[in-house]
Amino acid sequence: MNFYERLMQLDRRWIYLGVAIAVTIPVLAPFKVPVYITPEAKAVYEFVENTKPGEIIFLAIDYDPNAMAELHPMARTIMRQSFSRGIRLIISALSQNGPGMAEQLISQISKEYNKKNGVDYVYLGYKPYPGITILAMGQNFRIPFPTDYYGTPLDSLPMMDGVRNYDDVKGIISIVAGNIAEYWINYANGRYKAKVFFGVTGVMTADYYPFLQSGQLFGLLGGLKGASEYERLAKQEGVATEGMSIQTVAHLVVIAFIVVGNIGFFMSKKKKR
Amino acid sequence: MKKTKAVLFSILIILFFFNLSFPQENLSPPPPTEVRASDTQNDNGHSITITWKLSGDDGAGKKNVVAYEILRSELPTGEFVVRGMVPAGNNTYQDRGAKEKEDKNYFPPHKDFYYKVRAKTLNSYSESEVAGPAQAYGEWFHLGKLPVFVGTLAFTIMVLAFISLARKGKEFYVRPLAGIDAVDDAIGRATEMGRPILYILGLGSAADIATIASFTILNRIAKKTAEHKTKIIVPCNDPIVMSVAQETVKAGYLDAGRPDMYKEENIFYLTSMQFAYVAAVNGIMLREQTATNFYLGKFYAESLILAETGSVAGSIQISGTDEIAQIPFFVAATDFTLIGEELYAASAYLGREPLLLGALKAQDLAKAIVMISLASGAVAASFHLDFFLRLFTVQM
Amino acid sequence: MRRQLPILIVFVSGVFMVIQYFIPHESFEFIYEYAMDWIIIIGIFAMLLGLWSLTRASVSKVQAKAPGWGFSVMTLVGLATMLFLGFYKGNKSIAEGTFFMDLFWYIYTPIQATMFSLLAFYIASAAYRSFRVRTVLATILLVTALIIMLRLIPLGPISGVNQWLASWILTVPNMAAKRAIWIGVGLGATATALKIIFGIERAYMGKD
Amino acid sequence: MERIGIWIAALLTLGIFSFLYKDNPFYKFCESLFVGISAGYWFVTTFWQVFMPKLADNLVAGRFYYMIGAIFGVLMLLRLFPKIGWLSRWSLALVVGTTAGLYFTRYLVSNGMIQVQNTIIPLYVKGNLSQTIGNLVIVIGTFSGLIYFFFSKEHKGTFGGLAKLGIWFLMLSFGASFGYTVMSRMSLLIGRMDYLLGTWLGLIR
Repeated sequence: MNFYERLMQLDRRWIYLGVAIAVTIPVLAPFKVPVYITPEAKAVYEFVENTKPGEIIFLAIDYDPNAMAELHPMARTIMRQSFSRGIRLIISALSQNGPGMAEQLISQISKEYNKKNGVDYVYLGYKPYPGITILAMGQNFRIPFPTDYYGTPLDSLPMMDGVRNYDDVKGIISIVAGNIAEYWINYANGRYKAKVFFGVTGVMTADYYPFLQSGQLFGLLGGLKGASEYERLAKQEGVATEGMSIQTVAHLVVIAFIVVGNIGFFMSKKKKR
Repeated sequence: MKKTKAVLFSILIILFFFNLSFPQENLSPPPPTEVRASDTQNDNGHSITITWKLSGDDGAGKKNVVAYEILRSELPTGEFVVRGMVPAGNNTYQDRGAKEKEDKNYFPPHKDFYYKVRAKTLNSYSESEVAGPAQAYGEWFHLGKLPVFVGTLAFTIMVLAFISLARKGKEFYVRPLAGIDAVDDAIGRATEMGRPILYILGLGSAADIATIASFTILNRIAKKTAEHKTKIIVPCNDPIVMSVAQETVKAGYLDAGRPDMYKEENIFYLTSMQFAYVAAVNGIMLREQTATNFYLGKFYAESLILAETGSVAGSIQISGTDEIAQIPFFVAATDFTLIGEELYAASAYLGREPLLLGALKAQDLAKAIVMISLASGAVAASFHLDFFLRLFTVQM
Repeated sequence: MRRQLPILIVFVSGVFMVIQYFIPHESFEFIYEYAMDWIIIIGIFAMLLGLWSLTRASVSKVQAKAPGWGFSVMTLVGLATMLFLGFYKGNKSIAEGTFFMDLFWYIYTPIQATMFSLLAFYIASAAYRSFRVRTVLATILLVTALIIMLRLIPLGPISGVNQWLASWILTVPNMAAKRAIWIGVGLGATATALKIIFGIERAYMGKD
Repeated sequence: MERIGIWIAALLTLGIFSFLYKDNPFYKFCESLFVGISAGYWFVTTFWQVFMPKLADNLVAGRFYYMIGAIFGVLMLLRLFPKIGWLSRWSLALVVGTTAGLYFTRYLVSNGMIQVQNTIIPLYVKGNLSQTIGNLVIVIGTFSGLIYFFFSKEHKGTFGGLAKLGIWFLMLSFGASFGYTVMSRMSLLIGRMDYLLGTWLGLIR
């Protein structure tokens, strides 16, 4: 095997090592890169910014610890922005392994802003079959969630007085990983005409662009980049902004491996001729 | 603009309380006229729609009307209760309620209601004549969904027509699909190597259409493995899927005339949690040294973990999913991929059953209709004719 | 009885669900809501089948002293521990701060997140392995992937152009292709649903 | 407790990563523990969060319609007894039939009609060249992509040419999605590295 053929058939463990180094070094020695802000991220920010104090936004935390790295910064920034502006939140967690994680986040941030459960926010928790749950909430939140996450009947929470379904909230922001997103579009927007915004994982972003254009979706945060854009907009630079600089290095490494593979491929083909 | 709205809203709230102490002033605006109350169309029967003609001072005249309040009573002369409020400029309101009798906001159907609309300015208001009686009732057909209804009927008829043609013995041509042609080779390879075949149905439930399509493929593949006396392993991530997979594989062995070779313990449940399932399947691939891996059904992020581990193990891999986000990874990391609709077509291809091929033909016809509509619709839209667009517009 | 009745149930429930889509009346809405709940309930009962299968497979491996049977013991221990901790204090067993949740946070969550993060390595190795200028199709795949990845990298003067190109690819040709797949999947899935409802596709029912 | 927990979590994390080098007992240990714990977690949480409120509470409240669901659920369990196992097909039939009906209209509307509706766009937008080109590309791409999915006609001649164009569009889209996903996958790994280097070893902050 000559040098170029070897370039073509690197043991994949070298690639793994390259990736590991690429994400470790910048973690230990952080630096910052500029962020370009997209209009669809701005749409989410402005929706929250234009919601008046006292009004309600439905925040769906539809991901589990798997997607925490990308989506937690979004949920955190949006919650902080909402609470600091006096906006009230109804929060659900429709991903099976998400409710515990969502609960931690809620209790942490509500403490920061001294917000009360049942008055400033309501945490509904989890129900299986997200599609059906989302459909049912369009009728009445009380159908899938007779009680909140902590077992208190919704009717005895002051904030839920007169709040029945999507008609009674300004809009829905779903921070979502996986196919639950489809249900929000098909059911909450499709069947009940609710205004839906998404924060999605990077992998999903491209899939949801069409919905922006078709008017089924009103704003979109895509992956860590979307989260870092949002942190910039809300002036809460944090984890996501830092993460973006590591991304740059990691992308360079992946590109480098692709280039190496192709040089090997190209040169060994040339030699054979 | 948005600031003005905010100011108006706060004014409305103040006004609401203010009114209690100063109910009337002589500067009241002209009242809304032509108030009509009628059942809301296309609903479940717990809502009445009220429409009116704007007050003369709304957008015209003194331009001081800020909102309309909608009031309801059970008697024309009875006590009217405020049901809702809309900002000036609006001339309709849907008075909606819950369908459960226990609910506080229950809206009884088939009961007479009377409505008034109140035009409000900053410090006065005027009321319309009483409209009604109106009753709420549920409709038995949703007119806005008529295009879907037509589509449903047309598509059903097409599918049934082609199936009955197929039943009468008409044969349909289908073009070759690389992924399908590879199936036989892949099974043959496993047989030669004396190693098992791994079949993954994905993370879908037994109710997902992609999973059901995969069951049919599993059935055909199980038949072939039975003929070749090759072991097939089917780890499942949903108990119902596992039960169905057992039945399906058993049926395949029965079709091949080898029911004795069927081993239920090879079709088993692991866990319903995505990554725990993947961790275990990874282990199976490397430890059982599977020669051929099939990934057909609903797949999420795990697609690439499975495909890369399979490639480390040196297995031939055939994949297929209708989950658009995962197709790129299968395309990059497996040997053959059934893209989207091809997964649904695969069962017909593998079985060569005339009935299923007939349905495939119906799909193609529907596709042709869609394409013609697309092309002519786009041309029509270029000339600002929205006729085609309306054909496909569904009101929910 | 064994074959016909299930096919009839499929037909009736399938046709009902299609019809109810067009009927807003509440009497249909009620049945629809009940049907949805029944399906959830069936799913809950079926969980026992899953646990049974997992337990039986692990126990028989241990009994047979099959290779790696010790690992099956670990599975059983993990399962039994969670079941015990999840029930012994009634519905308070799974509140935050219980040992049950500790196991979730310190065992389940880290393994889960790590399994998921393996994708970072795999996406790099898959890209290295398959993105070669071998054929026209592979080249298209490679070039678009590169353009999209480069959007995160400061490229100086061409950064703006690349950013624009990346978002054009994502919103225009990418969308066109996805629509084609969506429509195809739509037709394939509806046709399959019809075949299920009419009992033409019934491999999932098994045979006697 | 927390310190011990973090140590366990970190060791398990390393155990899973060790699989990248090769399959080994450490990974096998993590894997088998993970399967057991996750199956137990799933059963327990579904029991408390779904079974109790959905079935038990409703039955206690006298809503006996829920009994029908329970009966079908019990039928499902009869699979465990080979002689009467066929009864479980009734439950299966209910699940499959109901969702097939539900998905039928869902796919028809969301994947069919709405996508078609969105693709009926003017091919010529006056005074807006970029939108004109964009719309043209979308219509052509969708059209040729659909041609690729034709099963009952051979890909030959003009038809074959269009099908080829269609598969080019598909590949372009796959490449784009792949490239776009790299970032989210890297951030998952960054999250784990943060845990190992930060939470566990305390090397950062």
